[in-house]
Amino acid sequence: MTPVIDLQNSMVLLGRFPALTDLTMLASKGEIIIVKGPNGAGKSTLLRLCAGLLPMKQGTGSVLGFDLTTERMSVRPHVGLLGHKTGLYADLTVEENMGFWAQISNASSADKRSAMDLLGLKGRLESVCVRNLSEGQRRRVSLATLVVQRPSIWLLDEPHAALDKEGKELVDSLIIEASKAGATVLIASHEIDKVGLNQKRIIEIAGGSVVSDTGESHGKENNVT
Amino acid sequence: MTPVIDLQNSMVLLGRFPALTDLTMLASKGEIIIVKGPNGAGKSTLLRLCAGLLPMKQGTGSVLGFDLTTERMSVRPHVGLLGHKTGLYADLTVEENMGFWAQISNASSADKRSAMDLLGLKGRLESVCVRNLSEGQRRRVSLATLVVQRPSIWLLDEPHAALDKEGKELVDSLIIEASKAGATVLIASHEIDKVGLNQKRIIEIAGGSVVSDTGESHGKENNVT
Amino acid sequence: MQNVRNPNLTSSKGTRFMGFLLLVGVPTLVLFAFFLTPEDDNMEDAVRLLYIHVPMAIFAYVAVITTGIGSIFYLWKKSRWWDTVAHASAEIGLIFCGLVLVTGSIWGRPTWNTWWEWGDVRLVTTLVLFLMLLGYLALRQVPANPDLRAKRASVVGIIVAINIPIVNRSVEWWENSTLHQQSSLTDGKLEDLTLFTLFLGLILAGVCYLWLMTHRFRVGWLQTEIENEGAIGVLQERIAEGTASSTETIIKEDGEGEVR
Amino acid sequence: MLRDAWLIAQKDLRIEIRSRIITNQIAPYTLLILVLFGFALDADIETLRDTGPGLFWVSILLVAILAIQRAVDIENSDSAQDRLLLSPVSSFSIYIGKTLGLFLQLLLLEVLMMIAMIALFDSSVDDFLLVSATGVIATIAIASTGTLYGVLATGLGVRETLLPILLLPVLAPVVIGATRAFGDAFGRVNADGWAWVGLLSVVAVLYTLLGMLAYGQLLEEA
Amino acid sequence: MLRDAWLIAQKDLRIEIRSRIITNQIAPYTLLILVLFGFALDADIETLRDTGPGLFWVSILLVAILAIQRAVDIENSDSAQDRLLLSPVSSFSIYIGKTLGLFLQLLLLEVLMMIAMIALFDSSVDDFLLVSATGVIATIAIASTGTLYGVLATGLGVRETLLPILLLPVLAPVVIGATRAFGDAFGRVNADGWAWVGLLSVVAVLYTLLGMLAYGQLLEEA
Ligand code: HEM
Ligand SMILES: Nc1ncnc2c1ncn2[C@@H]1O[C@H](COP(=O)(O)OP(=O)(O)OP(=O)(O)O)[C@@H](O)[C@H]1O
Ligand SMILES: Nc1ncnc2c1ncn2[C@@H]1O[C@H](COP(=O)(O)OP(=O)(O)OP(=O)(O)O)[C@@H](O)[C@H]1O
Ligand SMILES: [Mg+2]
Ligand SMILES: [Mg+2]
Repeated sequence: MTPVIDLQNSMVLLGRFPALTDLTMLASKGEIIIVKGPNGAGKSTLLRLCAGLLPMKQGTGSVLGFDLTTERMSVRPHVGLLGHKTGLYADLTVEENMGFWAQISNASSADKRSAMDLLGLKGRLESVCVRNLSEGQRRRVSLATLVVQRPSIWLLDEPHAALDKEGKELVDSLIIEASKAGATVLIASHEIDKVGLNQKRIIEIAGGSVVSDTGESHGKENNVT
Repeated sequence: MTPVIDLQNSMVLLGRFPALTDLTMLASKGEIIIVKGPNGAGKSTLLRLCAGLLPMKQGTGSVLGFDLTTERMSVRPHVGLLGHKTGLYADLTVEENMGFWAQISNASSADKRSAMDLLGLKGRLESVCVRNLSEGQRRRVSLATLVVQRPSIWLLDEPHAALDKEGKELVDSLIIEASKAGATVLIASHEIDKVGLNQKRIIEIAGGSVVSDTGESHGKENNVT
Repeated sequence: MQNVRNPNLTSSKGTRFMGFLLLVGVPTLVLFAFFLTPEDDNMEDAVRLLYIHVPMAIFAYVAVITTGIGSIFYLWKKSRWWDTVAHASAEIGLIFCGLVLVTGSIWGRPTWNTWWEWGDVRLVTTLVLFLMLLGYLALRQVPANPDLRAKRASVVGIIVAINIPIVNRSVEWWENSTLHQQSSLTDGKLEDLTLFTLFLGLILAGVCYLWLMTHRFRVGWLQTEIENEGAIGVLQERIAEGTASSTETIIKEDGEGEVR
Repeated sequence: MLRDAWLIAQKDLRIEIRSRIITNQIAPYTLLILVLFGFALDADIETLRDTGPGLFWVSILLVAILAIQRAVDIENSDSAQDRLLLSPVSSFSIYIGKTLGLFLQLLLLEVLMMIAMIALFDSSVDDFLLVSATGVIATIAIASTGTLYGVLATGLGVRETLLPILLLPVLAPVVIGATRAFGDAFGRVNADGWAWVGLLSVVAVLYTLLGMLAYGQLLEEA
Repeated sequence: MLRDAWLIAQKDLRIEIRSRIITNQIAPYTLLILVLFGFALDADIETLRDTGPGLFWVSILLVAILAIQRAVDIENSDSAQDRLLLSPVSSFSIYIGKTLGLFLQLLLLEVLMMIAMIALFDSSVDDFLLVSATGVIATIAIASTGTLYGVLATGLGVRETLLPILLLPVLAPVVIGATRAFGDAFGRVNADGWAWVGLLSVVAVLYTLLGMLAYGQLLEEA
């Protein structure tokens, strides 16, 4: 089986700055990988690279079998990215945002309902404009749109940020479920110890390349959960 | 001694929504208070109220002896607020942002330097536009402008968010130092267990009012650290 | 053009030769234009502007078309060479186009009794071209990611180049809304000497274009080169950031590197 | 594909309606521009009627720039655009959707402005069909180019000023053509309005095609 | 106090210079607006010269709206404004600083636009002092009102469109006055330019005072 994410000596420039210098990593189907590292190490950049949102300057890479240098566009529909920003329309209500993203992702309205219920977006919150939500509530809506999308690769940039305790646990269970369903999950986080996952692989990056990886061999053997 | 923050049955409306319903709390000089609660409980609203940025609809309150209904403007110069947003100028470099806020707060350029060093903003980062920083780096700059300001009340809205491990520890030590110097610190956070402070008071709010307070009596007796 | 041997200079044998040609050619042109050619029956001395106006116009076209071609090739091949060509050519195009406007206006004063005529299609389309070039160069000046900027500039560059046939054909398409000359070169109405001088002007404008182009290209190329050199330093610094963060793990990392 | 485009257009329109921008703000703005010109030109009614078509289209263009900026802002203020790129929607659909949303807004505005102009300047329409055709076709050209240039000028931190300087020269021919056609339709100029409409159609088709081709390229980068 | 104001103005100007907005974008934009009017009005040079002053001020007003939006954006895009409110700087200094920054930008623009107008429309200035006085005083009025209305229209999510509709009617008298004064200075109109300058001064002083008083109130709310 080919790995789901396969980066070889990737270099990515943001402006003129080499945010990733020489990064090599493999990820297989169903794997849960936590990416840690100091501020500015390149975690967010790595996730955006895997999403096909950034061009690779040097090196080779493929995601889901699509070449990152030539078929970047084809990767995109298969990944779900939760970034530092929420990607919601501030002037639309929670209900309307969810409706839009569900329709765009061809999800049924029952799926939409269940995602909203799961993330505690019911009752009065449905008709509040996203602009007026609290930080944590906004993150919840953002997560709900991701759940509706059912991507094959989940790229989560600090998914626990701004969430309350119950919310953080919810995210953990979401991740495990997604992985069980065969999705690969990449999590950039500073709260690794909080991520209550039993079986997890931790990649540490610094200065734009990998400095340690607890599951390197694991990844190579393509063990599938 | 009068309490630094004294809110009695405060009610705050955001739009038409009562974000704080009936909140009563006291805080004395040098105290460190952690405000926790579920998403949307009203933590950020409480901090903004204490900063004099929101009008109080009902109840009475005073901060540093200034009445919140009549002298809201006078409170403002004495508080430092780290919100969900960074309050920086995206088109200016780190150096320029720091320079501006230092001059505005009448801080010396040595103070500025030491704040920047403290938060790891040296070398190449100095001349990078804030727009291009990573999330954690931006938070660091925002914190540095706060350190330079030396307010008497620190209002920190999830100060640990987006920071790496070393950064989180740094924030804790900053808080302790500020408290030792006589400042009152209010921290809204979901990571209470991570806040490595020995002596801390935890106020839990939900639905816009206090549901529990470990230091209620403590606060009333006006113990000063 | 890619190999610039001495990075301190943007000149070479070729450019010095072109410079020499211009040094000799321009006085010759002045001699012919002002003294040897006759004045026009109804345009009098002003006709002498023909010898700059027309060559400038033609090579403004050439410059903008080069920008268009460079842009297309950049989008296709993603090569910095084409991007630099497109940029350099647009700058020269702007200068030439500006000169067309200026000489045209000066010429218009005695012949049409006005500096500018808003209803004239050729004048207006030329001005639009000038403004589009300004916009293109404004985009190129914006501080941003060079690749991103190059791509966007290319899209604009192509749209600017589409304008050329419109400027050129405008006099025929809207015959009755122009004061401006239709093509007179091809009708053979010009006297021999006038024609010769005009061709001399054309050749000189061509040399001038190539000359400026070579220099501007090399400057542009060196600029990116310098930036890239800076980038290598930044890269090393960045890699060091990683190695400094934890010395133990590096050893592990190196070990794994061999396995790969 | 067209369903996706319609979803996007619908969402944009809903946001605009939500903030009541068009009825409460853009419409008065267009009116204001007309009034302002009335003051500034200090002209008699005949001159105003003569210059009416020109003022109409210049004002529409200036308002269009505002509308384009808002359309881009909607996607960018919280990087919803990235989200869209990661959805199964094709860049073609995004382009059509954004253009459609803009087109409908501008068309509504034009109708309002036309009513205002007829009322204020006391103009009369000779050829109603010509006015409608010109309006629709010129608006297609403006909306399609606007959407393309909207993304082009975005993400550089200087959109507010870069957008107009890139866009206005490209749309100048459209303004000229539409002005002449309106001049004919209002019976103020002796021009062949339909010939100008023909020209406008060519431009509209050309710009729309170009937009479709280039939009994907630009989004790829983003 | 004035030091703080200058700090703020300096910061705004630095941001504008950083993005090379004025030289590379706003300046071409002013040129463009003039050209666009040239196209649209399709007028002979005499008419253009007559309407020149009016076009000048209408264009400046339109450009000013862009500049005001940017000035507000600078403070609001990452809620730097809250930060400013929590600093020891008085709202008075903030007001003066923002106004000063805007004033200097607009003044530069006017100079550029004046040059363009003289070149394009072939106008000639009879009374240079009158032109300068009118320019400076009208710009003070525009900048002071603009800064005030900038915050007024902010935080409602609809600034782009709300700002112009609030601002234009208030500045209409300024436009009229400045147009008449310019008309005199260019020798196109038989008006007493200096009387208009007097009127403009009254308006400028009034607006600035009002701004100083109201700005603090508005920020308090914010
Ligand atoms: C600002 C005013 C003017 C502008 C912008 C302008 C622009 C141009 C342009 C773009 C061309 C190149 C046309 C082509 O070959 O496709 C051209 C050619 C020419 N212009 Fe002008 N022009 C202006 C004024 C004048 C005046 C006042 C005259 C003389 C009465 C004049 C005479 C000519 C002639 C004779 C040619 C050569 C035409 C040919 O053989 O194709 N121009 N001008
Ligand atoms: N245009 C630029 N110029 C200079 N440096 C840049 C530029 N753009 C990005 N960078 C740098 O690239 C790095 C981006 O890192 P990235 O956002 O991936 O970090 P991260 O690991 O996600 O950090 P965080 O934990 O803070 O979110 C940062 O160090 C940033 O300073
Ligand atoms: N205009 C409005 N209409 C309705 N509800 C509103 C409005 N403005 C704010 N709210 C609600 O007020 C509350 C604001 O809470 P606040 O931002 O203080 O929460 P918080 O405790 O900081 O939450 P978090 O942990 O998510 O940051 C939220 O529940 C939000 O939905
Ligand atoms: Mg990050
Ligand atoms: Mg909050």
